Amino acid sequence: MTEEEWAAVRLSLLVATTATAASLPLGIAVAWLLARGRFWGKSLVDTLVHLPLIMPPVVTGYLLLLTFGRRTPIGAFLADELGIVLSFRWTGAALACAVMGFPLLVRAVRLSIEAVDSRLESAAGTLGANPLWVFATVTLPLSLPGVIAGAILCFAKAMGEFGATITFVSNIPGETQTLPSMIYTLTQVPGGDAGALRLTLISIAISMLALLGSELLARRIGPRRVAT
Amino acid sequence: MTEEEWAAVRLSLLVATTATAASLPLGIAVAWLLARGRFWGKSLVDTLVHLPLIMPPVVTGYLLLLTFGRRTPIGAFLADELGIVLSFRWTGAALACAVMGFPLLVRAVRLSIEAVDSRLESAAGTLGANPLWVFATVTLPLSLPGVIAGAILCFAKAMGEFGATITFVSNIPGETQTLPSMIYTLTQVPGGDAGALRLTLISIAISMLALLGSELLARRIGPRRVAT
Amino acid sequence: ASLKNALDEIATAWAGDTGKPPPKISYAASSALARQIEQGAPADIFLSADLDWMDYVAARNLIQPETRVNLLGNKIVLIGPRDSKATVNLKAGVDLAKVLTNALRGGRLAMANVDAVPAGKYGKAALEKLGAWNGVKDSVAQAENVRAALLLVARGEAPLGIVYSTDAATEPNVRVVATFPEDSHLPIVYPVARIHDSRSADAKPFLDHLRSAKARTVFEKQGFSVLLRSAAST
Amino acid sequence: MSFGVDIDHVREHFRLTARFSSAPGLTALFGRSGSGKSTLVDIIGGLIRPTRGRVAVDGQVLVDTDRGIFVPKHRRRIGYVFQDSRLFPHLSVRNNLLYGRWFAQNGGGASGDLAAIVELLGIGALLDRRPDSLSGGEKQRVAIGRALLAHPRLLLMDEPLASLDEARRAEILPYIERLRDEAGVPIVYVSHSVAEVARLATTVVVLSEGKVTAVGPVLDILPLADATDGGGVLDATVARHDEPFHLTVLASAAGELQVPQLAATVGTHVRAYIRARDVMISLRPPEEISALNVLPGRIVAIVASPNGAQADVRLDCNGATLMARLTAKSVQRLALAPGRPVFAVIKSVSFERS
Amino acid sequence: MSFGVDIDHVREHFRLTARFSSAPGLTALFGRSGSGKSTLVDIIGGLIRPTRGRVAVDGQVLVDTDRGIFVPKHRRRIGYVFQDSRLFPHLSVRNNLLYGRWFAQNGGGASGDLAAIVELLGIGALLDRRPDSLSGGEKQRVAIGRALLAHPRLLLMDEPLASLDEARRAEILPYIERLRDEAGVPIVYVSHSVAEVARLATTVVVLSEGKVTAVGPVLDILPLADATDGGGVLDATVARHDEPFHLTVLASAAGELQVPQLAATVGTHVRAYIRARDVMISLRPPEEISALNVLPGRIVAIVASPNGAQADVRLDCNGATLMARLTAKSVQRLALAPGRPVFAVIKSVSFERS
Ligand SMILES: Nc1ncnc2c1ncn2[C@@H]1O[C@H](COP(=O)(O)OP(=O)(O)OP(=O)(O)O)[C@@H](O)[C@H]1O
Ligand SMILES: Nc1ncnc2c1ncn2[C@@H]1O[C@H](COP(=O)(O)OP(=O)(O)OP(=O)(O)O)[C@@H](O)[C@H]1O
Ligand SMILES: [Mg+2]
Ligand SMILES: [Mg+2]
Repeated sequence: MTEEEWAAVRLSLLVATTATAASLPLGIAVAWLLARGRFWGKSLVDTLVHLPLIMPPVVTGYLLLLTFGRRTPIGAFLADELGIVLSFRWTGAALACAVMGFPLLVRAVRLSIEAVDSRLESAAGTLGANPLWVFATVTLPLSLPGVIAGAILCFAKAMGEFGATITFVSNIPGETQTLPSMIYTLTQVPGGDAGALRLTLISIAISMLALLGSELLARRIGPRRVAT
Repeated sequence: MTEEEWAAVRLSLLVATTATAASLPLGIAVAWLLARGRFWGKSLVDTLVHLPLIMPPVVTGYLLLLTFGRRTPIGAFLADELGIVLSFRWTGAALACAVMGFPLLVRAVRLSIEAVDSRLESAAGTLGANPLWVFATVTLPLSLPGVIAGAILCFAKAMGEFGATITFVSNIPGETQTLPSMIYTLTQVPGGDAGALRLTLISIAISMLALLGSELLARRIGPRRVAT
Repeated sequence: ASLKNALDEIATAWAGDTGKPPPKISYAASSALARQIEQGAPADIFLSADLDWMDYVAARNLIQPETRVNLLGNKIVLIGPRDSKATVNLKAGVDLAKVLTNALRGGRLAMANVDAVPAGKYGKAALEKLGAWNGVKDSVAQAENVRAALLLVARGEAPLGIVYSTDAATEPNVRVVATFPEDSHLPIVYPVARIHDSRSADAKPFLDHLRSAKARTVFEKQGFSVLLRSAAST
Repeated sequence: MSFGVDIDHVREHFRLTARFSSAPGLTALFGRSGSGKSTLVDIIGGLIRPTRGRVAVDGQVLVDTDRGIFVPKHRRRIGYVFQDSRLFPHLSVRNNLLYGRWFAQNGGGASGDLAAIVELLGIGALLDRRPDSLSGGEKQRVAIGRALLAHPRLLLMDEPLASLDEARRAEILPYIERLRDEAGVPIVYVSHSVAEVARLATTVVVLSEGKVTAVGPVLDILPLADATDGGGVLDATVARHDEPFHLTVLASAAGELQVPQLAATVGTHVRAYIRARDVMISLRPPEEISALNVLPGRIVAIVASPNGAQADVRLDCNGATLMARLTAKSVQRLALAPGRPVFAVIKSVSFERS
Repeated sequence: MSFGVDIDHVREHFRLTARFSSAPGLTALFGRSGSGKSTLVDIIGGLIRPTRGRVAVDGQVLVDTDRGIFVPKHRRRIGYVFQDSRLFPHLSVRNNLLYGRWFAQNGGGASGDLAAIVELLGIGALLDRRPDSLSGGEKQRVAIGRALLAHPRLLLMDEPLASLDEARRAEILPYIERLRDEAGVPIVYVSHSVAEVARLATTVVVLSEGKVTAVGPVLDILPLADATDGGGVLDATVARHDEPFHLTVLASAAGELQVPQLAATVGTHVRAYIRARDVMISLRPPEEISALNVLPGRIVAIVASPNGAQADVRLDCNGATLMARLTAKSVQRLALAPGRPVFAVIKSVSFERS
């Protein structure tokens, strides 16, 4: 591998991991809201979450650019007040991947939360746990299969995402050129196919490792889930 | 809306519905295999299923072309023996969307199948149902939330997919120009933003309707799932 | 992105010669790049694959107009799969639409997107000029980009396609059936300009270097023609 | 420690109307399957919000729909043994047992500590196991332990001993008695076993199709509670122990009773449940018979069973009520009639406290 | 209809070794919580594949690890009432009940049809409901119905009546007896209730910590099965009915017994379970006492309880064995000793068949 390819691999790993880790808490919270909440506008939230799936990635990337670009109020606020610069940084790539993976994450977690036996939650309540504790000690642990599935989907998506990323933060080697951007670029270049293939295989290998890890994890916690 | 836009909307609906409907049976079968099967090479199947997520869509489209193109053995067989022509047809677009949505479908269904209480399955067995019947009368109905979630994810993905589609079957108005292809094209043209936005909103509206429908469906079957 | 091979080589050589860090080159669709520049991308130089998106940024005062030049030129060609027997004479006068339709034998004419992608736009203009567009437009399969169109022909999906000669030259599975006359479409040019907010001191030297003889050899090796003549904005 | 319920709860197929108050101690809910016992317990526990009404325990209002009061379940400090055990499948038995402890305000409390409860329930070997690998009775015992270890101020037990063997029940029952008497924890107890209810209950509430059909002290209610096995309850105190024979002599209004030895010290107040079917009636004191207890009394009433095959004879033994279930043939043969003086003959071993 | 089990099953924390054969009829599994009853039933039902061994029912080999035979559960034609009810949550009660029918080869069979079962179990009002809206006992009844309606050739019942009230049990028990006797369905029955086992069982298998500690006909085993309530079982035939008093007179080896009226016709073979604690011993026939049954016999053995408080007196009443549980005091007072002729006094109402 060339130095540039290595950089892309490292960057993709960083971006995918960050995107997955960063979207997990919010994803779990939103999944819980959608699974258990009864509030006005729930369908709207639901649609909003699914948007990145429904819209062509380019549109998502474009909207991200319009929302978080450094000239926008939000982008300026993040940059000036919190020191978080997103545009044309790997952080922006992570944001794009997180957004693209979000619907997958939320759906998986939500599905698992909905499958949790609410009788166990009330049992925890009778033992003195307030709703937050019930969530942390019963609902969430019992939804772990969904959290794992959601995380792996999000990670895989982040490993393959480029449409929104390239539109939002461009394709700058070492900074925002992730594996898929690089693969895409190579497919656009005469004679780039071999390189694209090699990088695709690398990307698949990484994701396969992540998948294997998640399967092992799921197997370890698996049999504990049936309510008794 | 122009006639061309209408055509794209109709086509997208057709493609997304076909893709979802066609991939459901296989998706459920694969999900069941992954959830309950113990066989050599399971991780491989798992990775294979996730591939369309991991690879940039262009690569997926490229591979589809290499596999189902009319000069390939499979493509020739499908065309000559079964009369199914994929290249430059909406059927090819549906195939591309189905492939792209497949990992999402499988994960959701698998998650739900894994959550089914196996004690109920053995109870069905004692009552005389063979494994296939157990699956059809107990496992599958109890996994319906996952099937619904998977179908809606697949549908939403199909409504937004264009990378693999355009690579595989190009962008022929009335035949393979789906909404996202059209939106994408508009974003590539200076001044096309307004049109892109309008079409995006239409696409979102359609998906929102589908989402609402799925939520209603899920609510109807929802409370029946807890094992007692 | 069709410029990647050439630009990478030039950049590396330039960095080697000058001892400066190699410039970071972001390859993406001209449309995406233009929008990113609009949103304050920290770029110094914009090399566009067509005039429209360069005009787009120029109209928004995002470039330094005096630095804009049409750097490169290219040609579009009609191609077929390697084993194609098609012969087409691209000349005005003959009923080109009929010739093409015959050559397609019910297949598709692969082109890059005719509204958005430069190669597609040039191809469409050329076919219009040659009086064939209306006859063949229903047979056109518009690919996302010129590489995808090339792929469709290379895989035998489409019996004919229109791509850049630079692309056709590198794909062994296609054969150039005919080259479009230069006057059948607007000149195919790749304009380059320095971004208005550019800060890097290296931008100017690199921009100059792109126009050097050394760079010229590299571009020409990849099949581009180099248009040294600097042009004012159209 | 008293207990007041006045609620209405309407469900699609079922309506529960319950209004009663009960004395400190253990309130037993008694009734056939589907009569609304679990629903009532769920309302007291805060798992169900009643359509209308008021629940107060120990002076504290838990629910009052009129005043908009609803104390959420996690603030009620209850320990609930569910009819289905509801163990947390992702936690080990030990962590299931300790779950309530995280939230209990006082570290050590009324219900003793882990070791004692584990010992009582015989679940020491299970501590590191997962609930899904337990047998039915083992799950039940862990569920009991979990509720007890939450140091509840109110204990709700819905058929807690249903799937346990006799020997295990005999070990757990005294513990529940101690909770009731020594720790003074109010307990709501659902059971289909008359013996259990008679032994434990202070107040009995009889439910039938969602309505309270009888409520009151166990001594008054129990003969009514279950037509298939009426009985009487005698309040008594421990008079002395007959060590050589492992007997305890109880003094009651009806006279002295010899029962299998009790652990209680002399003077302790105890309660003897005497099932109607265990009581024989003799016209004169029997001789040379193994039964040790012969109580003189007078017939108050004779209630024939619906088909006339049997009769429940209500005796007044010096103010205490005893029930004897006889065949109609015996009633006729002995010419029993209200007012007639007779002797109740009861075997010592037939006392539930064996 | 006979039944042979010879298996070893090893689990992480538990090892089950069972080897027994049982007569046609109902085989009761008896043992404390965690002793392996459900595990054994699961093995017979094909839910667990034993580590080693052989199970044969009615001549058909269901499992034989040596010969590699394992009939899958759906081919065993069983009806299994699980300890947890395991109703299908997505199906209505009706469809739960009918589930097994889809697969039963014969449309109408041994277990009668839906209407009769629904009537028996009192679940008519529940047919269109979902299982999750049923009470504990209602679920249990539906689970029983589902198993019966599968027209099983082998019925497995794991504590089927545990959460039912006495009245409901009294309705269901005769039905199980009919299945056993008339339809000849072999039944494996787990219960903690001695009374149920005594009434139903042909063969009793006592399990303790994964081992079979006793096995044999109910008449031999039951006094051993549960130390807290031994008893005897008398085989008898219906001699005549005493219609006016709603009594039935049974003829047994031990003599005539008057019991509450039975539905059985004269000549029918029945079984009377007499709990040790319900038997009094008298040195001469008592007079003017309500108890109707006085059986002469001879003391065979007197077994003191471990602490010496009580004694189980084994009587030979003309070949039949009766047990009487007395206090040590009574034994001494009456100077009871093996060989001594005595009279067993038993109330008619104490018979379980009431
Ligand atoms: N799935 C399992 N995995 C591991 N051990 C188990 C499993 N199920 C039961 N056991 C253990 O096997 C032993 C026997 O369990 P089993 O369920 O057969 O008991 P049981 O006699 O039915 O008891 P109960 O009367 O409490 O239902 C118990 O010690 C139990 O802990
Ligand atoms: N979740 C529910 N939704 C609707 N109806 C219910 C629900 N739970 C119970 N019921 C109905 O309410 C009535 C009372 O149920 P409940 O569980 O209180 O009975 P129970 O007295 O506890 O009976 P059991 O002794 O069988 O447990 C029953 O008719 C039952 O069918
Ligand atoms: Mg209940
Ligand atoms: Mg069991």
